[in-house]
This record gives sequence, C-alpha cells and structure tokens, in this order.
Amino acid sequence: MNTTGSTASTPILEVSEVSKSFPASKDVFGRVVARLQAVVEASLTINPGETLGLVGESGSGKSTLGRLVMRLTDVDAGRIVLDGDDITESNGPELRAARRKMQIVFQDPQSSLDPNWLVRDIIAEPLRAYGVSRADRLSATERLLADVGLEHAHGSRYASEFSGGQRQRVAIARALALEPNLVVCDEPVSALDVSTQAQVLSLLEALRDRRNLAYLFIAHDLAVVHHISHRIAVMYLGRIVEVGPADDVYNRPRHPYTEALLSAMPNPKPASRRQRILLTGEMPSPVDPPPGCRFQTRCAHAMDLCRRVEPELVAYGDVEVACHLHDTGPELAGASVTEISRGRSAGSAAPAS
Amino acid sequence: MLRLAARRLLKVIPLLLLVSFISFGLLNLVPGDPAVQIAGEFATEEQIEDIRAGLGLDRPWPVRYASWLGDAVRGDFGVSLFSKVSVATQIWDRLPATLSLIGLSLAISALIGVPAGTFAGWREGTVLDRFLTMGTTVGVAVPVFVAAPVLILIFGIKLDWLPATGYVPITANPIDWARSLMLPAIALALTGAAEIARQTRAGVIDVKKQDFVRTAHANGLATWQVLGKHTLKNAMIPVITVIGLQIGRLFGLSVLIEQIFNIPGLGSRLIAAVFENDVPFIQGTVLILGTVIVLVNAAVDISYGYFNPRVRAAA
Amino acid sequence: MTIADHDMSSTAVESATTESRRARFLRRFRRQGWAIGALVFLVIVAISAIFAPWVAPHDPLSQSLTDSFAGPGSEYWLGADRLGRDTLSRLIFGARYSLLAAAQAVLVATVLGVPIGVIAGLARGKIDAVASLVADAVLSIPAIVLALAIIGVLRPNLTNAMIAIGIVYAPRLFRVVRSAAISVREETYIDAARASGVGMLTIARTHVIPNVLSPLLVQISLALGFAVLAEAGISFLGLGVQPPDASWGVILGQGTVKLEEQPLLILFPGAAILLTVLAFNVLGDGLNDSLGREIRRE
Amino acid sequence: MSSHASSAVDPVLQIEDLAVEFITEHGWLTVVDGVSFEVGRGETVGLIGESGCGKSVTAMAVLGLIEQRSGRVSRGCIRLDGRDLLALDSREMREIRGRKVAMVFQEPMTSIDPAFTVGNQMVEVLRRHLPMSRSQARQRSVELLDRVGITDPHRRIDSFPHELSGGMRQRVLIAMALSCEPDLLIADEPTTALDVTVQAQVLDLLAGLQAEMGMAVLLVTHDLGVVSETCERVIVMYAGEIVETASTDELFARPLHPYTAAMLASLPGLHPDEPLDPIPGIVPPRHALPPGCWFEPRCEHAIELCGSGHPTLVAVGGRSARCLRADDLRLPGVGS
Repeated sequence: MNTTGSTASTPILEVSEVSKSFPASKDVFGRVVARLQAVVEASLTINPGETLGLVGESGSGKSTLGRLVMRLTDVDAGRIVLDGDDITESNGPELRAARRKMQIVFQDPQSSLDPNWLVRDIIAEPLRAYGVSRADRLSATERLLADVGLEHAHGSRYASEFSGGQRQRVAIARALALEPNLVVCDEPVSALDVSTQAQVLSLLEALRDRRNLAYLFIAHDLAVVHHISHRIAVMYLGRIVEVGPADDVYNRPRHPYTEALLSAMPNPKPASRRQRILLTGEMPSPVDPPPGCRFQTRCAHAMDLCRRVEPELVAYGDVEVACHLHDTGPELAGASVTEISRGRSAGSAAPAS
Repeated sequence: MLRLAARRLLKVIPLLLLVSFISFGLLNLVPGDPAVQIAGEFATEEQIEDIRAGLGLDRPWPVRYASWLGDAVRGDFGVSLFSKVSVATQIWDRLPATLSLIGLSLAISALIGVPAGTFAGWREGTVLDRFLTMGTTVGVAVPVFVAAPVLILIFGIKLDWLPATGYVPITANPIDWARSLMLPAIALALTGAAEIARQTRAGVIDVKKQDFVRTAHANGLATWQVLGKHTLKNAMIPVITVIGLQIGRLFGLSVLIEQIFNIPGLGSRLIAAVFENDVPFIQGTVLILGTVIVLVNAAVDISYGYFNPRVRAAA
Repeated sequence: MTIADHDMSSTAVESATTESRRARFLRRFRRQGWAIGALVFLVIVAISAIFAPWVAPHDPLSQSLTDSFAGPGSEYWLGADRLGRDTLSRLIFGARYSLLAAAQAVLVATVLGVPIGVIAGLARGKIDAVASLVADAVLSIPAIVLALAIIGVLRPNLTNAMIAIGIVYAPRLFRVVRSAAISVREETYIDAARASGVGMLTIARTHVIPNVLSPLLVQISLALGFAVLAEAGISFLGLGVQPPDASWGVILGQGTVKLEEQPLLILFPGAAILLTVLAFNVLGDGLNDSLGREIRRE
Repeated sequence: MSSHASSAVDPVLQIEDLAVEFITEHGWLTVVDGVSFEVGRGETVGLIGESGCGKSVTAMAVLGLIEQRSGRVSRGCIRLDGRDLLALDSREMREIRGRKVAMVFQEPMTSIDPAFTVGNQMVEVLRRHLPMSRSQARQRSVELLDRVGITDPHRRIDSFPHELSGGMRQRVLIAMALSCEPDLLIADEPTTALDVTVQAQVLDLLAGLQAEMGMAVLLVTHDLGVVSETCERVIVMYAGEIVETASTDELFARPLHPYTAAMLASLPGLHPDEPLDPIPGIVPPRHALPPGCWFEPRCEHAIELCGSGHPTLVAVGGRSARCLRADDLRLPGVGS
C-alpha cells in the first residue's frame, strides 16, 4: 500500500506551478472586477502505476485542478507534462493523442452518462472517436463490461436504469476503453452509499493492479483517499499545503490544516479517535483570500509572520509542507504538528479524550 | 436594487436600437422599387417621385436610417402616405383607447388567473383542480375572434346588457367608458387569465415541493403562512414573467379586438394601414409598440428583485 | 415534499426493467388519454383535408341562393351560408388551407430557429449574445403586429402571411432549443465525451441534438396550434387567404358579418379552430409528460 | 415486537409497528415495515442505514409529513409524550410541529426560504408557537443566533439566506428548530451536505445544545462515524425494516447482524492495510423482496434456512437483531 508504484521511470504526469482563476463578479457594464482564484501555483507529480490522492474541502480547487490536468479547462499559467510531452497548450490532434493516455471518471454518475445512450455505446464512444472498427469495438466493449463486473445483458440497457454504483462502473469502463496510463478520478465514490463505495473502491484497486494504472484520485474523504493512495496531497483555498506518502500524511500531519481535517473526520473506531481540533469559522472566499498564509484565519498556531508572508512548499524528507511552523518559529522542521497541538491543549488543561 | 435597475436598463439600449432597425428595415422588404410598389398601379410618375423623396429613398440606407431614427427619437415618424397626416399624431390620438383596453383586460386576467391558479396548485389532483385545469387548457386555445363574436351575441345583442361595439373616451364619461370596454376587455382577458392561471398553478406546485416549504411545515406554521407567505411569493416569479409576456400578447390581440368591436385604437388603424400599404404608419406603430414592450419587460425584470433577493444580489 | 422520492430513488432505479426509450415513451403516452384523443382528432382532420374532394358532401364553392342561411339538416349537415354554400364542405376544404398554412409557418420557424438555437447554445459567447439579442428584439414586437407589418409591406397573400408568422415564431423555438442545448452542455457527459477525444461537431450530433429533440417536439406541437390560430386571425381580418378560397378564418370572418341572422356560421368554424388548437396544445402537453426525464417521476 | 434495546426508561417518542406505503408504478409498496422503537428523554438515538432503507421516511412520519396522495402511514402508532400523533387532525399536528418536535434537514442550502430574511422566518416560528410580541421575538432570535455560534447576530438576522454559507444556514435552521425548546429534535442527515471541518462544528454544536436543553435527539444518518461519535443507542435499518438495535459501543464492538458487520467491513480507514470487503450485490427492489431474510442474497453467512422464513427481530441480551444466526455467529466489529 505504501510502496510507491515505481520510482525510476519518467513520471506519467508532471504539473508545475499551474494557476487558474475565473471571473467572479462584474460591474454594471459587465466588466470583470473580481476573480476567483481556484488554483494557485499547484505542482504535483505522479509516477506510472502510482495513485496520488488529492484531498480538500469544497472550494479548495481540487476538482478544478483535475479538469486542468485533463485539459477540459485551459490553464492561466504553469505547465502540464503528460508522459514527457508538454500538453499545456496542445489542441486538436495533439490533444487527441494525449487523451488516449489519460481519462477521467466524474463524481456524479447520474449526469456523466447520456440518458439517451445504451451502456454499450457509452463505453464504445471513446473507441469510435479514435476510429476503432465496429467489430473491434464490440469485442472491446464486452471485455470492458466484464472487467468492471457488469454482465453482457447490461450493455443493452440505458444508464438511467442503473443504480449509482453500476453507473460508476459504466463510467470506469468508458474511461478504460482507450487503455490510458493515467485516470483522473474526480470524487468517484462520494455520491455512493457505504457498501457501494467499497465495491467501487475495490474495483478501482483491482484495475490499477491489473493494468498498472496511475490515478489522480480526488476526494474530500481522507479515509477513502488514505485507503487507495500511495501519496496524498492536501489542498486548501487553491494551494497545495502538504504532500507526502499516504501513511505519513495520515498519521503524522505536518500542516495544521491537515491535522484539523483528520481530527474532524468522524471515526467509528473509538481507540483511534483523534483529539478533535475544532476549526473556527469557515474557509474564506477564494475571491478574496487572506494575506500571508491562506490558512492563518483559522489556524490555532498562527504567528505574526503567517499573516504577512505566504509560506512556500518545503521538502522535509519525503514530505513537502507549506507552513511557517517548519521553517521558523518553533522550528518543527518536518515533524508532526500534533506535537505542539498536544502541548497546547495540555497547557490549557483541556481534557484529552 | 438600484444596481439591478441600472444594469437592466443598460441592456435596453441595444435592444431598442435593434427594434428600431427592424422597424426601419420593413421598408426594405418591399419587393422591387418601394416607391413604385407603394404608389400602386395607377400612380403617376410625379406621385412616385413624391413618395421616393418622402421616404428619402434617394439616399444610401445608413444615412436614411440615421435621419429616420433621429426624427423618431424626437417624436417624428413622418406622415401617412395618402392622408399626409402626421403618423405621430395618429398614434397619440389612438393610443389611449388601446392602453385602456389592455390595462383593463390585464387587470381582469390577473384577478381571475392568480387566485384560480393558486387554488388549483395548492389542491393539486382534486376534482376542483382538474376542473380548473381543464378550463384553462380550453381557455388558452379559445381564439379571441371566436370569443368576441360570441360575447357580443350573448351580452350585447341577446341580453343587451352592454354595448356591443363602439368606444367612449374616459374624458367623455367614465361609466360609459368602462361599459364600452367591458366586453372587449373580457374577450381579450380570457386567454390571459387561463395562461396566468396555468403558470400560477405550475409555480405553486413547484414551490410546494421545495425544501423550504417542508421546513415551514416542519416548524408547524399555519397553512395560510405556508401558502400565503412562503409559497406565493416564490411562485410569483414565473407568474410575473408570464404577465410580462402577456402584455406583448395583448397588444397583438388588441388589433383583432379593436377591429371586431370597432374601437378607434392603434390596432384598427394598423389594419387600415396594412390595406393601404401605409409604410410610415406601420413603421411608427412597430417602433412604438416594440419600445413599450421592451420597457415593460425591463420593468418586469427589475421587479424580480423584489420577489427574489438573489437576483438583487447577482446584479 | 421530496423525501419520498429521495429515499426511494435508488431502489426505484434498480427496479426498472429493461425497456427501450421508445417503449417507455409509448407506455407513458398510452396513459395520456386526452393526448391520444387529440392525436386521433388531428389525424382525422388531416385525412379529411387531404381527401377533401372525396370526403366533402358538396362542392364548397357551389352556390344555391335558395338555401341561403339554411339550418343544419339532412342536406346540409352543418347548414349553409348566405350564398347557400355547404358549411361542412367549406370547413373540410378550409382545413387544407389552415393546416397547410400552419405547417408552412412552423417549417419556416424551425428552419430559422433550431439551427441557430443549437449553435448559440453550444458556442455561447458572442454568437449567442448577438443571436439572443436579435431574438429578444423580434420577441419585443407583438407577433400579430409584426406579422401584419410584414404583410402590409409584402402585400396580403397567404404565403407571405405564413412566412411572417414563421419569422415571428422562430425566436420562440430558438429560445427553447438554445436553453435545452445549454442545459445539455452543462451535463458531465459532454465533458466525458470531450475527455474521450470526441470532437465538438460529433458531440453536437450525438449528444446535444437527441437531447434537444424532446423539448423541440413539444414546442412544434404548440407552434402548430399557434400557427393555426395566427392564420385564422389574419384570414379573419381578410389579410390571408383571399375569397372565394376559404380557410377557417375566412369562413369565420364571413360568419361574423351576419352574426345576428345565423350564429351557427361562427359556431362551426370557431369550434373547428378551437378544437384544432386545443388538440395541438393537449398533444404538446402529453408529449411533454411522456418525454420528460425519467429520473424525476416513476 | 418491542425489545429491550429499543425501549427507553422515560420515552419521549414511542413508535410501534409503523408501516408506511408509497404509490409507485408497481402499486402501493411498503417502504417502512413494522418499525418499533423508543427515544428516551434527553437521549440521542441514531437511525442508520443506506439510501432507500426507509430511515428518512420514518422521520417524516413522526412529523406527519408523509404526503397525502403519494404516501400514507398504513399501520402502527406514533406517540409523543404519550399522545397518539396519528390520531391528531392536521391543525393539532401543526401546533405540535416546531413546538414539541422539530426537525433539521439535510440540505441547508435549500431549506430556508430565499425570499425572506433569516430574522423574518425565525420571528414567524417563534410567534406562531409562543405568545411573544414582534420585538420580543426578534430579541429572542438574536439570542438564538448567538447561541448557535453565528457571529454578529444583530447584523446577520437581517441577512437573506443566500448571503450565508452552508454551515451558517444549517446553524440558522438549528436555531429555528430549537427556538421553542422542543422535547424531541429529529436531525435528518444534518451534516451530510457540509464539509468535514464544518460538520465537526455542527455536530459539536448539536451536542452542546442537547446537553443544555435536555431534549431528545433522533439522528438519521448513513454515516457510521457520525453515529459512533454522537449517539448512545443505534437502530440499523435495511430495506425498510429494523435489522439490529444496540447501544453504540456494543454495536461497533460486536455487531449481531451480518449487515451491520458488513457495513463496518466496507469502511475504508478502519483497517487501512487490508483490502476492503464490500457487500456484494444491491439492495433488493421493494416489489421483489426475497422470500426469506431480505439480506440473505448478499449475506456471506447465510444458511439454507435463511432463504425460506423471514426472521423476526429477537432480543439478544439487552439488544436485538433480525437474524436467525444472531446467537451463534461471532461477527467482527471495529475492535477497540
């Protein structure tokens, strides 16, 4: 689980310093007066066969980043390199060629499948787009149906007749039709019930192992992300604040936000329950982010420096973290932030439960 | 709210320009030489030249458009082709009758349509709802030119309650004015009331299913609070749209009604102008009515702000 | 109160048996008694219009002054007009003009409104802004007034009248198609298709147009009703079909002149127009209910 | 039918043999079947299950909000403070709702009327149930907003819903629901639509308010984690009926019903190093329920007998389970 897929070869995906903003409000004459900064200078790398989990709450920009990678949305700045090819500006045939190597599975299986189409045709759509012959399409579709655990008869139904889990299987089959190396999974299980979610997660794991797929796995549920990922990146208000091996990030969070996120997760296992850190307030608006560190308005450890200077991602071993606690002040220098949280609550004599 | 109004009014300008362009462009639809066509078969060369000069056809069209629009903005729409009477004077003379007809029938449609639709929507599926719904379905399909003669026959001729045709200006006698407009306004209001009732019903049914209505029920609010306050205010948004659209429809249908009831309004004069090929009058009428409706629609949009605070904020 | 649908949705979906969309549409449409009745009525009207010379009991133009204002009876089922012409036969032949004219107008409206609507809805941006502005401007002028204005300039004749009606109705179809295209465009399956390397034109053909068809079909039915009404109104004013040819509007208009002597002369053509318009509206509503998205109901 | 684990010492809410039906294309289908449980004064009970299991319908039935035409309560008895709610007419029921029993819903974004200010709607509820002047009600609303953790309540009271975030709207809805200090609060997935950090705040707030006001809470949710952190007792529903009831600790430590155990095994994060063990198949459609136990087709512990007779809910040492093998199975819990 925690061993990285492969290390030596070229990364399948390299995203460097990618930014994207959208017009947020206009004046009386329709001119844009404020922009929503969805993604700010985000960088990440995924190796072949590796799963990178991208976590964040709504408004963190994680889905936008997924769409930027897929080139469904154009980037404002930065570079996207897929399997050694720069696709940042690609269009037309170049982009079509790139898309054979990467595919996407969306969150809402309800709207990601055309209700007017038979499941068989949905799965074959990418193949048809690349001019695969009818006979080959048919046999490939049968194979894909079986691969995702659907029956032959399911192929001649409409997607609207299926349950959420089955629809997501169809969406996965479509994504795999072109045999991509990278699949962006944009909240693929968050619309599903617990038992169905487990089915789909298991399927994604099995397919990854069988086909040596790399995943960019976007989700808001840390438990799910931890389960499936080799490495985890945490986003807050458009920025990546922490990246590292899954177990490291999950068990020894370096960024106060990661720590708060982890402690807020409801956990059915009493023994492993973390001491709850209640964040005050809500995420500020990405239209008007706070100065300095974006998390400073809700951070229990915020220092004067945090309100002025935006921290950079700094590597400490395998983990990168963007927090002044590590480069100044108490000099955590890559150690878990939980240490000082504990010290603090002990100091204020709050009962640790 | 002010922002919303300012924004919406800014959008009116290009729309009005386009409407004026359409009105102006009507002349260019005339096949062949407009002057020859308009003058008719028996016109002399002199008359044709006259018309050509009157229409300014000797100049290139952008120049003509600019001067036509400039005149129009100052309230000068030219003169009618044969009578040589100012188009503007004719329009202003006839507008009051048309406006009173439309105002009255709009009031009747809303007074019937909104309560009927609200009731049907709230009691969806009951016998009364089905009855009302059937009534509105038929009502929408009743042509005014069928309803009008029937009303004349029953109330004007057989029962002799109201004058069958004709029009009395309000300045002459307010009671006779109301009496003379009653039948035409009812004929005109029939479709409108049905349309408003349908939309109100659909709106109420839609709002009834909203989560916030469920919250209102769960908080134990009385029926009148849930219906009269929360449901109606939200359901009115699409209804306002329909009422706005209705005003345009009424102006159109009033043409037929004025003709049938012999009311000296804009519509009956327009029909005469169509028969006479009186292009300047047609252009002026299209421009005036288009402008009125553009402004009404803007007012309707601005009034959304009252019903829906999100619209206010989004502006 | 959406709780019920909410809580039951997943099981409801699973319970659906294999059924083609056409079968589902037919099953739902079959439940719409009124819509079926409307369709049957329209088919009967259309057939009698097409085969008018064989169906009509009399020559619609043959006059017989002795039968002036004859009431309904065994000779003239629906009575005769001032010139002793058989009302039923005139109505049957009138249906030809009324229906053909309506079809003409709707054809014009469709050819103008639909492609522009699809393009505007998909492309958005400047194209959409301009097209929408033009549509708004045309919609700002009352339909009948604009139609009359166009007729006034082009000279009264039925084809001109119907082209005018088609032009004024085109923005309505444009709006429906545009908003349907926009809502389809928002669906994730369009993104999925793009991500799969499908070109925009193919997406328009395979995803957008099929999903726009349902609302369009409904609108066309309603448009036909509107066009029948509009033709009748224009002919009623004497600006459409020219006598001795007669559409329903002409027959009605002539009936109005002698309202007091023979009210039946407006009753029958009035009923023909009313029922036909009603039938198109009811059919449209029925189609709307049967073509609606399956996710909602069931 | 009733058993130890589903009864309470001083019950606020008593539900007995409740059945709710809805009209579908397959005719009237029973969506909630034979549900019995009690909620004690000041107690927090979790009602848990996957979508379509009937948990929300049960909650709506308590408030009398099952819509007349598409659904109906076909059997059973619902008592609040000993009073039979199903016997009340709609007028009497309206007086109870919001006063004695209140509800908070899942969708904070759509559950407040967008056309009126927050204060307007709060004052409306207060004045409906309590003899208050407009200014008293407004004063009370400000206090309530302050209590649910809304900063600057004097200003926020005149906000329109769209000016508030999801978390704040849920706080407003909670304030509204608790404004008349009801005996029972039904919270239907109150945090599902919220982000985790906001969810934690709202759950914390609910727990605090409950301790302060002493009301009973029926928490309807699909989230096992939320239940384990907030509830004293848990009722598990599957396909419209109760399959297991137990105290929270017992349920998580040693589930008695294979469905409960299977749900726990489906959770990622409990055993991060082991592969997930998903439940195969889907919930059987309501019109085609299997003849025996409704979970039998998906159950890895099923024996032949499970396919024939439908099991009843049997008491097993202070708790109950609807499983023939409840006594002899040793199912894994989440361990402590």
